[in-house]
Amino acid sequence: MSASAFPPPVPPGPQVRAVTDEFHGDLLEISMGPHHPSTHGVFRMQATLDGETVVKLKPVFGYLHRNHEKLGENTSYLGSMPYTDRLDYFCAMTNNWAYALSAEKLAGQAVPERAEYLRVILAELTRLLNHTCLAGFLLQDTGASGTPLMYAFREREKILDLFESLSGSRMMCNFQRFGGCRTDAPADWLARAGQLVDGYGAFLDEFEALITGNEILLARTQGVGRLSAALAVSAGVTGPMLRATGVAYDLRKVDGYGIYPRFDFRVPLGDHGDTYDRYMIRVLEMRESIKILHAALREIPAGPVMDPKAKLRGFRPKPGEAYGRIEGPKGEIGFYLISDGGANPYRYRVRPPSLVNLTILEDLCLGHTLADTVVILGSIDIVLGEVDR
Amino acid sequence: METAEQLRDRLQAQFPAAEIAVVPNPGPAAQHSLLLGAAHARAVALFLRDDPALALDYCSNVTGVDWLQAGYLEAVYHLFSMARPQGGPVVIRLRTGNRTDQVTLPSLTPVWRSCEFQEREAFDLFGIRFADHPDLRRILMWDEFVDHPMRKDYVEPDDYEWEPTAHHEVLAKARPPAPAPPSGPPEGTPP
Amino acid sequence: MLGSGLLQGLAVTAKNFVGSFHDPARLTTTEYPEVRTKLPENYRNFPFLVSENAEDPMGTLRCVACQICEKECPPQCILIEKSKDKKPDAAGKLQLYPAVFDIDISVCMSCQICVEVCPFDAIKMDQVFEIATGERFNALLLDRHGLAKPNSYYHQIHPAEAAEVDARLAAERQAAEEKARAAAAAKTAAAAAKAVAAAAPAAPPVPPPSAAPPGPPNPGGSA
Amino acid sequence: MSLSWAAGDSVLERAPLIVRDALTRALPEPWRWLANSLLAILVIIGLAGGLFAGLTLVERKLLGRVQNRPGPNRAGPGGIFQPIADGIKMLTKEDIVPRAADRVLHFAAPVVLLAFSILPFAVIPYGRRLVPVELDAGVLYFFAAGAATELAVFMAGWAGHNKYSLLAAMRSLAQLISYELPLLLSFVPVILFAGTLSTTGIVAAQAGWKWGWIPHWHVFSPAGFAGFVIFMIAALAESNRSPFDLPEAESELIAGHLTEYSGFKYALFFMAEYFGMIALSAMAVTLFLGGWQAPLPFLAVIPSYVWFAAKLGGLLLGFLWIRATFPRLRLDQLMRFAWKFLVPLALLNLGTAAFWAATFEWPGALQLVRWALAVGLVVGPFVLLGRRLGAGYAPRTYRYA
Repeated sequence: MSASAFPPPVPPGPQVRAVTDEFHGDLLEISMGPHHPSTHGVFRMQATLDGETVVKLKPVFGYLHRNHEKLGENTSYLGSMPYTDRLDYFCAMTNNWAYALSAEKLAGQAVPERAEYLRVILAELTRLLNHTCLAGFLLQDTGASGTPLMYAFREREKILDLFESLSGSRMMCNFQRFGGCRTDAPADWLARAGQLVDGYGAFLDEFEALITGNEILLARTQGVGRLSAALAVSAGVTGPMLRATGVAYDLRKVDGYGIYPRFDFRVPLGDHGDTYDRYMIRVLEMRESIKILHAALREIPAGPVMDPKAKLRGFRPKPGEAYGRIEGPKGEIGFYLISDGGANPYRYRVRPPSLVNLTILEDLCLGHTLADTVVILGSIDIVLGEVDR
Repeated sequence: METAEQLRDRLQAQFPAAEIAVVPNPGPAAQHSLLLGAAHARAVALFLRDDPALALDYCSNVTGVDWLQAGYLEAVYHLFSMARPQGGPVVIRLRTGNRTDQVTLPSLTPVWRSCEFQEREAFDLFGIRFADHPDLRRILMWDEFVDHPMRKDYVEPDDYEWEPTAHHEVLAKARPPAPAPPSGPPEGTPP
Repeated sequence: MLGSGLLQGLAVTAKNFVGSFHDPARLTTTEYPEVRTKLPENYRNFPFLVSENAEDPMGTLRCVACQICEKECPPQCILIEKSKDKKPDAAGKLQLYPAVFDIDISVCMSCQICVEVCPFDAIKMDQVFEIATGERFNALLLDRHGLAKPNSYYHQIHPAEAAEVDARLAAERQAAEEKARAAAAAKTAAAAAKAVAAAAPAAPPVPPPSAAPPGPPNPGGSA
Repeated sequence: MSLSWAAGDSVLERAPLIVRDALTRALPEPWRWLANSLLAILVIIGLAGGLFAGLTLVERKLLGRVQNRPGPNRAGPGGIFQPIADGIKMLTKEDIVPRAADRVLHFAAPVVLLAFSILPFAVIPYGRRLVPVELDAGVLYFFAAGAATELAVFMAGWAGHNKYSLLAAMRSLAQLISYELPLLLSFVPVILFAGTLSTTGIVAAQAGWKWGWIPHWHVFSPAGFAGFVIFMIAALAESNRSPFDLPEAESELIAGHLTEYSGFKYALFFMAEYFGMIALSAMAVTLFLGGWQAPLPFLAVIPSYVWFAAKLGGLLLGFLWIRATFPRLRLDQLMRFAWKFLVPLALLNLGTAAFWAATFEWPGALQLVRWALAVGLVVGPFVLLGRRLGAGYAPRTYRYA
């Protein structure tokens, strides 16, 4: 992308503020959450309504806060790995990878070829899983009586079964290690994964037939929660949300971490930055993920999955620091590690895409109705385990 | 992408009065960082964002670090460019005077909106005060909480379960040989 | 035309409704208590301690109370106290054993790190998941009696892995045995040479090597 | 119940009346009338209640099947006792009244709602001789009684003193009043064709078959078909069913006006919602689908009430099918849909109906012209208004970096 095509940075701050006057009567303050069916967890939005129009909305966090970073500093490098599963519990595999990548950067640890392929396969499966579920949740938020969500969960179940037979656990995979993966795939695992990937396109077709052309969905999502590219960049929004605004920034292309440069895939871009674009970008990304998965499953070489020099216990990187990041399904998931040469990291920081993407929640919701708030929040795709850490 | 030294020299030429130093990173990652003096940090940050060669329009990660031995807190910003997406992070660090009363740093939220919640988090967990932050409140801990739990010298409460609610009575009933409830609130919670 | 998307959606739901009567891919529920899916071999939930012999689980625990898992456990749910005395292990070597080995499975997060770091293959992941209990304080704190399960059980739930572990252990034991035998042989040879060289009749006899006779080789488990 | 049976009716056709007469024969004449009426009320409440119970089960089963799961199947064989289990659960639940609630309204709302939602059943002709109350303006009575439920929904929303409930109450008032209009306009063509407001008269007007196999149901005329579709859409909205379930939009307003209700009061709301849905479907059958008339002459041996039940069941399944598929509209879109689409269409449909009625006598080939014109009058506005309504909303194509 050329620099000239890029919008200039905008001053921060919500762009629209509805003004109310005496004529419109009292404003209604309403606390959506922490117990609310569609806040996707224990999240609270302190909203002020004029009729049903949102004039102010402050997100309130911390109901799920367990000081993940302090836990990380009080346990060994290896000991933090299972905790990363619990950040964004939909995307344990990518969280694992982001953490392993950062630690490998910190220690200068190499990763064998087969493990890189496995990581790509797992990350793309996670992307399928996350985006499928997100589509289901988003449609649930628009009021579809569970049907899209159940179809999404039907497919998610198949991916979770794969994860379970590989890592032993469906969601808390704890699979990546510094210098490779914990175990090699079981004998028929790659074939099963191939079967799943082969069938996924058909599922997406059916899912789209169910809902993508639905006039009610179009009316509910198009033009709702419009995000400008400039604001998205300034607010550090990443992932499908950013690309829905038309900014081509996909870490798989930009950083080319792992072995992503070997794969041929495209990055879909939206032009409107509204909820519909955010939904569609995810659907299109899934189709690209299927391409990557096909290639990766075809080309995966034999060999060890763990670097022989890697040590499981006693991982003590030399003093220094590293910031590693990957393109998680929700955006840039990064880990910032500072080592003082000890067995525990001196500083262990998670850069949570969900939290940073929420920065613009108020900007998106202002001027929209309460019903749209729910849909906009759904389209941001947050997991509170990661927001609150 | 310029090296940290080149960048330091260029910035120094642009802002002769500013204190800018390179903090080397001895580890294999070799992500060296720039230490900025608090006085000129906002101007330097604006320059970094708007300089066409750098175009660091994207502030990815903001966090605090507590250097207990050295006796100061640090705010670390990881900058990338979406307009010119290549190269690793440009890391800038701001240091407070000490860990007790001189903990104010300039907020970079006016430069990068993405700092809004992350600076709030650094304030909440490390106690770094960001001047000119639009909404500097606690974000993860509750408003009445008094300490900063990510500091290295933070003392954990001895009983996380203890809450001054009716829940406690239920808990006591559920456990027949109930241990005596704590006589006062644990450290860190308000009375 | 307005409504075509709606009709398309209705067609999809109708297809799924009809499909649920004849297509197993469209009726995916497994009705759990009656029907059980086969757990994948890698499935894990809580750890157990491997004992060589089902009749004497406490006497044949592989665990030597080295406390590595206790140190590495991220949520710190393991408590180990070393024994005061030693017992011979499967290879016949005298080892410590855990006098106390508690795992609080209400704290355990099933991460499997204890299994990975154990150098003795003494702790493995179980697959029993129906452990709900009405007593939340003590019933979830498992001691070594509750944790011990025989090697044959390990073979049952993780056949491939267990076979590999057994082969490795057997090889190690054999190597240790051979080494001990060689050492003993060398020692006796050296002693004999010494005795011959010194030819001193008053020299005390060399004590037998400390390695006890090898225990019953039982790599395949007790059952 | 109306009259006695005619001579031509089969025994099966007369069965309900025979049973009734057998039960009340012993009573003296003035009492017999009262007993007959009470019996009719009991039967209607029993049948409606049973249908409600069955419908909840069918709905859950159907939703389950659509969503690739078996649905409730634990209570009894295939889950058939699930409604009973639900009823017991609802009855044994604690009835919570919030401290800040208006206790009188909080109690009255479900009762009023249920009472008004039962009233419309009085004028539905369930079979050839089965009309509980023979009113000359039965249709007017039906909609007047049905409209009173709006009051109860607003009462429920207000009584809880809950912000979500209040929002839901405002939503439901706006929605119900807006959709009254297309609902009422949509069946005016039927009144025009039948020339009567009596429900039995309307059914009678749909008797007979053209060429021996096309029934004279109103839905088989262009204006009648348009009216039927508009009626069904408005009926969805009137009975708070998806995709118009805004008052209890669970993803936005928790449970809307039901947020502060629990236990049996909650169940009463549910019952009233289903009664409304059943009553509106029954009315749609009466107005557009020939009531209890058989679709083909030789099928008339099957008793009329069976045909009525079959048609009613079909429409109810349609309600469920729609619920299983569609997302929910937003309030402003709902309003726009009513006022800018349904109301103009319904008004234009009056013209089409007038044309259709006036040209009834056109001979032979002109009948084709009549059909073409009438269909054009229905489809043209639909396409044009639909285009305006959907302006700005379209599937998009995406570019790649």
